[in-house]
Amino acid sequence: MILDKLAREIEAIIFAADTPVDMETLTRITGALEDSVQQALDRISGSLEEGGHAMMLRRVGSGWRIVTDPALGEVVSLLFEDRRPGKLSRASLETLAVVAYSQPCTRAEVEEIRGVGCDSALRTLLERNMIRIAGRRELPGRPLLYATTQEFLLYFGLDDLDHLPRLDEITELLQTPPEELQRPDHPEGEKASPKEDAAEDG
Amino acid sequence: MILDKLAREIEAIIFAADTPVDMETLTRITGALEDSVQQALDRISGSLEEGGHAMMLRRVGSGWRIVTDPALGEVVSLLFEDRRPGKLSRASLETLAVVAYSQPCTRAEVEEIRGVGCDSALRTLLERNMIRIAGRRELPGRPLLYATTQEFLLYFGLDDLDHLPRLDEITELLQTPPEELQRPDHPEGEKASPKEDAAEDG
Amino acid sequence: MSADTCRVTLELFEGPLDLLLYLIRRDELDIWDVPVAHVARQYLQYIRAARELNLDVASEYLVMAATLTSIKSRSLLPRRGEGDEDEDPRALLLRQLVLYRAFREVSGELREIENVWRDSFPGPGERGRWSRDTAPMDPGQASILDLVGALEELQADRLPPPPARFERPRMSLAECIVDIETSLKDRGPMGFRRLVGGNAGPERIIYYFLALLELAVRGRVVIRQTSPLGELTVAPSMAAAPKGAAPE
Repeated sequence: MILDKLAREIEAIIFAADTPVDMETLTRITGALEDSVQQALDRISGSLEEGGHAMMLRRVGSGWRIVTDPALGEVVSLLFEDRRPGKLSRASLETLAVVAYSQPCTRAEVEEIRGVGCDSALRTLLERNMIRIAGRRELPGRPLLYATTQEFLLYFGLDDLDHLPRLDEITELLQTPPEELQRPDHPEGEKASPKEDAAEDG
Repeated sequence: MILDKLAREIEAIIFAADTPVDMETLTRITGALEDSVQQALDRISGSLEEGGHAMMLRRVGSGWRIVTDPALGEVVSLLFEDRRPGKLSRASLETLAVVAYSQPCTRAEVEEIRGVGCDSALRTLLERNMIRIAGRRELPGRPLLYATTQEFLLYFGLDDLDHLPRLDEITELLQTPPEELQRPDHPEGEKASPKEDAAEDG
Repeated sequence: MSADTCRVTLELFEGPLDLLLYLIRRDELDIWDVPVAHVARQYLQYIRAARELNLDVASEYLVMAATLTSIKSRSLLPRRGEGDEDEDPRALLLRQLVLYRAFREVSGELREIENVWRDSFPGPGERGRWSRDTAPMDPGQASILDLVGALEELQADRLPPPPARFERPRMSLAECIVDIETSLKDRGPMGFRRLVGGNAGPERIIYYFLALLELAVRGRVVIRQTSPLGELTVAPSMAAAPKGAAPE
């Protein structure tokens, strides 16, 4: 079965959406009637199944979304298993920033700058191999010192720690007024040809 | 065409991943050989197309991802009204082009080619994650180097940097010292279509 | 050309190279063999018109004006001998034009690609990359801006403001004109070098030279040069009109 235009539109909308898409949204965006949308949904579902695809249309609450066939869950879970978790949380990023720019530094020093406890953020960063223990500060209690790792450089695409941009360089960049969004396209030739009547040095 | 088990697994993995999935990951998780994976990718692509689906398999950088057919963009973008970043301005686009073809390069090098200050364009591109800071040039002042990101490839739907339009021509131009620069052999007039040279890049 | 046309036009250009390419194309000139005198004349006309409107013409445009003038005059001046190892400014300009033109065209192609692929959407899993408060995950693709941004926010209310950043000096031509006129009025005729000041940088020299040309065009100063490449002597014109009068 080859999907028609309405079904293609609906499939695209559901695929791209962040959350399940309800009937009201589908009829509003496509301009089609509820009956037609329902039939298109059936066609999408049928076509995915017929082709033996791993993706399937599934009703969730009052909406629809595309999910992988649960039978393939095991393979998909392998994707996430031995991989580092993707994104750094805000807390980790802040903690990492402080360590990167004041390394080697102690937990107390990081916490002083962040103003909150950093235990778990430091632990996460250690687990993800973004920071390492780099000795002890010769202070009462001899607190541990943290520094960044090779992995950290890799993650941020730098060859060398002293390639890390200085704070003032970034500040300067960020102080540049942001550019206006889009300018009208260029005259590219004839449109803007001004008159020559002011030629005073010809 | 009905997808076989390997193709189903690969489709599920790519669908579930939060970034393009590369060949190494696919062979590791499925345990299949590279050739078999490549054939399965072709089958997935063929089947989606054959069924008239709105989703398509795309290669980006070294990985594969599933995205919606750009022809349906108008409908899908209704979902995202305010949340989608705007198009790049002409200044940003030119700056990005210079960075892409001469990366890694410094701000001064970009400005030399464009003949104007590029502060705010570089800032916009950094914020949109089209370019990144990629180290420093070992010159007096150790200026920061810029390079393009994976996001750049994603945004322009490019397989990799080798697929930049007119890559050979521009690389050669960049490497030619001024005194050796010569009119190209093939006839070229100001009025000729600029795309003449790029015909093979389609 | 009318004032408004010029304003609109100059704003539409992405810089002096863009303007030059426009002029070359408009007059159907050969980029590989640009008649510099002609192009320089057209170019200066644009700049002058913009300045008559008191528009602040970006310094890049003025530097290019000086370059064009220098290439033009170089062809008229006696050669300083064959051992002259200076890079040929004409070849440098040609390279700039050809390169910039190539990039301008490629940007156009990227625009077309953008128009197509901006309309292709990933699944929700990938959409995270639209979010601003997390860094992307691929090695080498994480953003240092995110890292530093986090630090900046932390420091915002704890530290004194960052050190004042270095501003690239942007002189205004109007200031240079006033300065020259004042100097001449107070101290009488003098050489260009003294007028500019002993340790002036290239930008200052260019600005003062442009200002001087402007004053000459307006008939407010007289410039003398007794030998080729000799020092310019500048004197206030006897017929100098009251300050601020139109060039006519």
